[in-house]
Amino acid sequence: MNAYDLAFYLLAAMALVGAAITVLSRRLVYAAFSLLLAFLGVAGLYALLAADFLAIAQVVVYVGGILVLLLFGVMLTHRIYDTTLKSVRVQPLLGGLVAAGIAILLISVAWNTPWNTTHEIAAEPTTAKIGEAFMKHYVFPFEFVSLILLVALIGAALIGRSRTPGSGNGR
Amino acid sequence: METTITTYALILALPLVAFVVQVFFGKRLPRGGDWLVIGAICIDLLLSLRVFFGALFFSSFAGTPFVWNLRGWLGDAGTGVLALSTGILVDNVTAMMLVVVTSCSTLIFLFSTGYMAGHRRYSLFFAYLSLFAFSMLLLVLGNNLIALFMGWELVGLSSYLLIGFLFEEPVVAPDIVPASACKKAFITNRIGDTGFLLGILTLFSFTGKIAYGDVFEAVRNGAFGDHTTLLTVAGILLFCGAMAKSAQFPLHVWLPDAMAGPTPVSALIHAATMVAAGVYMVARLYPLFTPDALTFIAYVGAFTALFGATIALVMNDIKRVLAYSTISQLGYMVFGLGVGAYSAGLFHLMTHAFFKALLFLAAGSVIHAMHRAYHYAGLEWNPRSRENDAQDMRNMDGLRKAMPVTFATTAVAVLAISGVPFTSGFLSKDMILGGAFAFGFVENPQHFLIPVFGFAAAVLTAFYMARLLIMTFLGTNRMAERGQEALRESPWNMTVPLVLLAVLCGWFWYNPDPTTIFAKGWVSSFLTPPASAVPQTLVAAPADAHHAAHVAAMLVSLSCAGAGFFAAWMLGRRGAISLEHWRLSGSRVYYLLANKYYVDELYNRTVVAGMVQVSRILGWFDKVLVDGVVNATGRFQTGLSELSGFVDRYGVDGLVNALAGFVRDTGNEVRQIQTGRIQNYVVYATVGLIVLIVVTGM
Amino acid sequence: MVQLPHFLTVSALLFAAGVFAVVTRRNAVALLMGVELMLNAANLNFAAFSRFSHNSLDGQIFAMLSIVTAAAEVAVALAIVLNIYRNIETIDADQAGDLRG
Amino acid sequence: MSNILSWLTFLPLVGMAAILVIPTRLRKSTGLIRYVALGTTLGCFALAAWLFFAFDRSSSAMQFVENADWIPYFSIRYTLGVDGLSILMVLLTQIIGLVGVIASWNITKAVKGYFALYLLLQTGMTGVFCALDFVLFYVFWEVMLLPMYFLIGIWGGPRKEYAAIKFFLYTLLGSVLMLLAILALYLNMQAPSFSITAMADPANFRADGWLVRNMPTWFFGLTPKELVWLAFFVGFAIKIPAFPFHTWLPDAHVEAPTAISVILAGILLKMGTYGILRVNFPILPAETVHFATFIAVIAVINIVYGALCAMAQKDLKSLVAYSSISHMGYVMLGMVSWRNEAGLNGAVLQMFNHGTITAMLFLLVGVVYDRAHHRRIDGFGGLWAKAPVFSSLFVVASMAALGLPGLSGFISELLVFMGAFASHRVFAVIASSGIVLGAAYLLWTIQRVFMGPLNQAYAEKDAMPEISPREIASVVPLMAIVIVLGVYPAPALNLIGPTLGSLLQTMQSAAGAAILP
Repeated sequence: MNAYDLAFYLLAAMALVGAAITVLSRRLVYAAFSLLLAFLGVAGLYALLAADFLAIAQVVVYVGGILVLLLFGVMLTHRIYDTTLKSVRVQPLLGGLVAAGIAILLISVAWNTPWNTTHEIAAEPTTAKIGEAFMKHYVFPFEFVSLILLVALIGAALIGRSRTPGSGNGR
Repeated sequence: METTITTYALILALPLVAFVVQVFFGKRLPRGGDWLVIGAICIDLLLSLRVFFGALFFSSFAGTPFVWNLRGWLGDAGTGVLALSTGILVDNVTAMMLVVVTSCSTLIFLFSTGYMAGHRRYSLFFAYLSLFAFSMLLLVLGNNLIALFMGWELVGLSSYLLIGFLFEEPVVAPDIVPASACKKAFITNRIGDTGFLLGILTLFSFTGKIAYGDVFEAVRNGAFGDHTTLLTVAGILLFCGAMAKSAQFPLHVWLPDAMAGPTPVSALIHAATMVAAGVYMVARLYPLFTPDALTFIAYVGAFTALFGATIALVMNDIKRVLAYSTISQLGYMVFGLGVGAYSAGLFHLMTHAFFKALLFLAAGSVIHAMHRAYHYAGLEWNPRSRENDAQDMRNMDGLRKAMPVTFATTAVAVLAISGVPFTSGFLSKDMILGGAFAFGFVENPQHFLIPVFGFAAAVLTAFYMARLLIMTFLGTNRMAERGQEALRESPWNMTVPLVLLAVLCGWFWYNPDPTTIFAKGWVSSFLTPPASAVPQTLVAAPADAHHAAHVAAMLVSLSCAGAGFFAAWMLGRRGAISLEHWRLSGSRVYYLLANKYYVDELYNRTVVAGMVQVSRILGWFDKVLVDGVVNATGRFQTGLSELSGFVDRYGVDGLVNALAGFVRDTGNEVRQIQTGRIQNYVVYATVGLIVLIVVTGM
Repeated sequence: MVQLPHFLTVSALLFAAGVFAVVTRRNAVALLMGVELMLNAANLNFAAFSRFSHNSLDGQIFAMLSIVTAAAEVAVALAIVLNIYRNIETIDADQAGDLRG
Repeated sequence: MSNILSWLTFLPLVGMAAILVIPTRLRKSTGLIRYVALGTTLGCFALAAWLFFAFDRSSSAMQFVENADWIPYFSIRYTLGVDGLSILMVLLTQIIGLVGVIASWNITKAVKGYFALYLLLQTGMTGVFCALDFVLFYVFWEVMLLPMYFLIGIWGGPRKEYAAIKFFLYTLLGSVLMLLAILALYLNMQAPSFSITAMADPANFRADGWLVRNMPTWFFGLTPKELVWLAFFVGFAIKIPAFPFHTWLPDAHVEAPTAISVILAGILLKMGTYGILRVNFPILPAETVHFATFIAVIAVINIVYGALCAMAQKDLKSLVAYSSISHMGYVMLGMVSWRNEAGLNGAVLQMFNHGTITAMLFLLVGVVYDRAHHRRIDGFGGLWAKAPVFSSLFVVASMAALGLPGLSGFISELLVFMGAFASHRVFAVIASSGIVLGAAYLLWTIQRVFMGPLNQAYAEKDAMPEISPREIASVVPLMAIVIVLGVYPAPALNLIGPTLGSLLQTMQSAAGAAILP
């Protein structure tokens, strides 16, 4: 077991524990913070996979953006004095079975498939290459997704806008 | 003196326009628009007089009548039925009729302004009168059978409307209900008209023509060939129309009831003009009548003359007496034509129009006065008794002092109708009786009954007319003091027509020689009988035969009139002129006459009741049997369908239902899955995915 | 030696956790968290395949795009959730049935 | 205006579509719907007026013909056209349609549906009179049937369901027979065609077909042609309605709303006689001659029996309904009188005149019903004093119905008699009793309803209000036509003359020596 493996297991455990708490915790705030843990673990795994830019992006976007957003969502939709802030679980047995089924299936696929893998190409910084790819080969998806992001942000702002009685004819 | 179509178009149009204006605007016009109607008819009278004098003095129609055709009336087709045209024909007969109609109308319209004053449908009354004048003129002026028939039915309509004018009154005289009297008149006339129409159709089917001249021509040229019997039948069918319109037995029943109309109407329509239309029609179609048909006509006329006179003997209602008198006089005209005294019949039409109109108007004047008196005295008429009945002669007596003009003019008319020398009636009646005398006693002794009936009727006429005069005007009035105060002469617009009509009852208008021995007057040369179109006509009575019979007939008829007057005078002297003692004696003859020979009862029990009964039975038949069959068929089919429905429901449908039930139950089970919760769907999708992968992976 | 299947296993477990959350949670925000977990699992797969096969960058690029899309999705979804909450005072996904046919 | 007939036929359909898109929630939508219907019928009326003036009166041929493929596989064509036989009916349809809308103004129940169905009905009626292809004819015939069913069944009186079903079943039976007959003709054509005009030419039939060979069949020994003739005749006779198929009529009339009664009597009945003249006469002339006496007998029964039944009626509407039966008898009597032109011309003119006159009577009965809410003849009395204008109109309409000269009914009845007396003398004489009976039941009705002392039920001031201007407006156009044609019938007779002349020649040559003297 080398350092790489150790790092993997640690990071994998971090992500999976975070995910498990997110899923199982009945308190939303706990779930949100453990989700942070899971995201950070995944970011670490990205780093292990020589995807340095991706790892940074994961941290910045997910941890910095999405998670904060989710936390806002939690806080805004529950009153402060609502001490429970609990999320009720339904049909846990069925869900567990389904999740287990999916996990078993995917894991068996992962282990039983003869992956056509190449070995140990040296890791090198990817940022510049990714930038180049976005600007050249993937320029259209890049622009497209940025547009989507823009539209989604405007849309979200519009939907989420608080309507005061004076601001229109709304109900 | 040439006349143009403009004259006749004007004559026809004026009353029509007056009618239309009256109907729509009458109420809004000053005086209810009576001046409009009277003005129209006055102009008509002037135009008619011009036509008449042109014919009389300048012989404008000698040989060639005025004919005008309206082409393209039915259509523009060149041949066949649709090429038939209508039009106007004017000859001496027409000219005379025009004058009679318009002059009577003018005077009676004038009289109506007094008689109908204050009635709430005053303007409508004049509208109807104007409609009548138009229809009557159309009848007279038409040049073909269809136009004659149209005018014929239209006068029937105006008669209907005017008889029913007082429709809201439950009863206007004993037993007379306006609402049913007008219906009776129309339907009775319709029966006659149907015969008339069939006669027209017979003529048309043989000749293919409708214009008088064309029809005569075709018949003369043998359109009927050997079917002379059919020609006779056609004549009798045509005469059916005259029987109804001129109230000849057995279709006379409507005329006495027609007295339900206001008295001027009775005078104009049911005495002077319309009822004479039948006579006019017989005269107009004279060439078509075969000897057999004419004999039939003569018998009907003679019988009616006597029949009407006998009933008139015992009537107490003044208008009823005059109504039966009219029936009787019309009988005179008809049998005059029947026996070949063509000009005499038409002459009597004219003189009768004036003196009968006068009698009716005088009666109207009397009734008017009586009404006013009763009203003033606060006496009400109870329809169930004769007490306070303004039309009952037994309540009158001695009106001559209060109503001198009415009395004097009535006396003139009574003399005229009885055939007393120096009156118009003497001249015309004498001519008819002379013709009948020659026909029945000289030429055809087997038909002796015709003159016998005629002379008998003359006796009775003199009697009942004298009775009318005595009961109404002579003696002393027995009305209550208060009523007597109110009894007075009618206003000028009612008396002037009386006087004018009385003047027209003089002899001098018709013949300067009151005896007709030395001069025959203009009538016999003006109204010469047309040449017969019938193949073998009855040998026309030679003029001298008529003339030979003339003096004898005159003597007989004079003694007849004298006998009648004498009898009336005798009874009057004994105070028995009201015939009350006869009634009280319970004589069967009296009751037979007073009940008008029970003809009405006979019709009501047989024809009317029969028709109503048949219609009830057929109505029941239709509802129960014909419709019943339909409904039974329907019910049978409903049963069939129910049977098949049963099989369907429990046989065929059972299977289907079982299947459907299975599907439904399964569906109910499966339905549980559809929760609408998205998470369940995720589960299903995932499970499905797993199963799919596992299965394909294996 | 950590190889591709190890990464895939982690990804599978993350995904299963995400599915479990999506299936069992009633709270809309928690649901969203599950969805994010599933997305992360997918991104992890992208990165892993990218690393172990010819070291091409395509997988990473896809993952990038996916992250951005997820960001957009979360933004919109949260806005909707907020709106629902404002209107019906709950974010229980079962209760928001107004649009159910 | 080459498509005038299509316009005329389908304009009501356009109006119907317009009515259907008017939302009922709209304020004043009822008024809008009414005015759309009125506008549509007015438009039809204007087109009809144009047609009247543009029609060539000297020709006996089909005019304004439109001919197009419709279903080429079965040789079904879209053929429209009018000749002297149908022009009067087309005009009548537009007039009655217009009048009916005015009379429907007081409908308040489901106004939208009512007028939509009403306009659909008008399309069907106009189409029947214009169609020259049997399939088209049949389609229009059925199109007319359905709205009628609903109009009686929904807007009718107390027994509306019974009446509507009865009407529907009767007419359906008729149309089924008609369809069979149409197919029989079609299957025997040399070149497949449903054209009514083509079928009038015997050369177009297959010489070896069973129809032309015409051997007696097992069915009472009747030949195929006679069977086809009878099938058509029964189909049409139900519509006339001829005795004994008439019992749907009084029920339908009594239950139907006023305007629908008007259409029923004014137009639908004419389709029966129109069909016989259009189909039976030119296509099967020899059989028509064979059955002429039979028709005449039915005609006389209709006249006398209808009149006597009318006298027994206690309900004003059923009285008018039975009088329709009686008057349609004149049409049948006239159309089998071939000695001269009068019979056929009289028959077609009588169809038109009866349409206007009976429509008038039904309108006026509707007026009195609206006020009194009953129609019992004995339940009135003395109304003349209360409502003089209304009463005068009713009397004029009655006079027209009983054939008073000066009004149009007289001319047509006279022509019928002029024809019938020459051809069927005995029947004409029996039928002439209808003149007296007609006067009897109508005058008796007038006496009981309008004359005599005022019925105390209506003595109050506003118990029997005078006829309203709208109601007058619905009656007056018809009355004007009745009076004008009564005084001067040439405008109508000129339209129909040439066509009927050639039809008469067909019949005379078919009848041969049997009919000519």
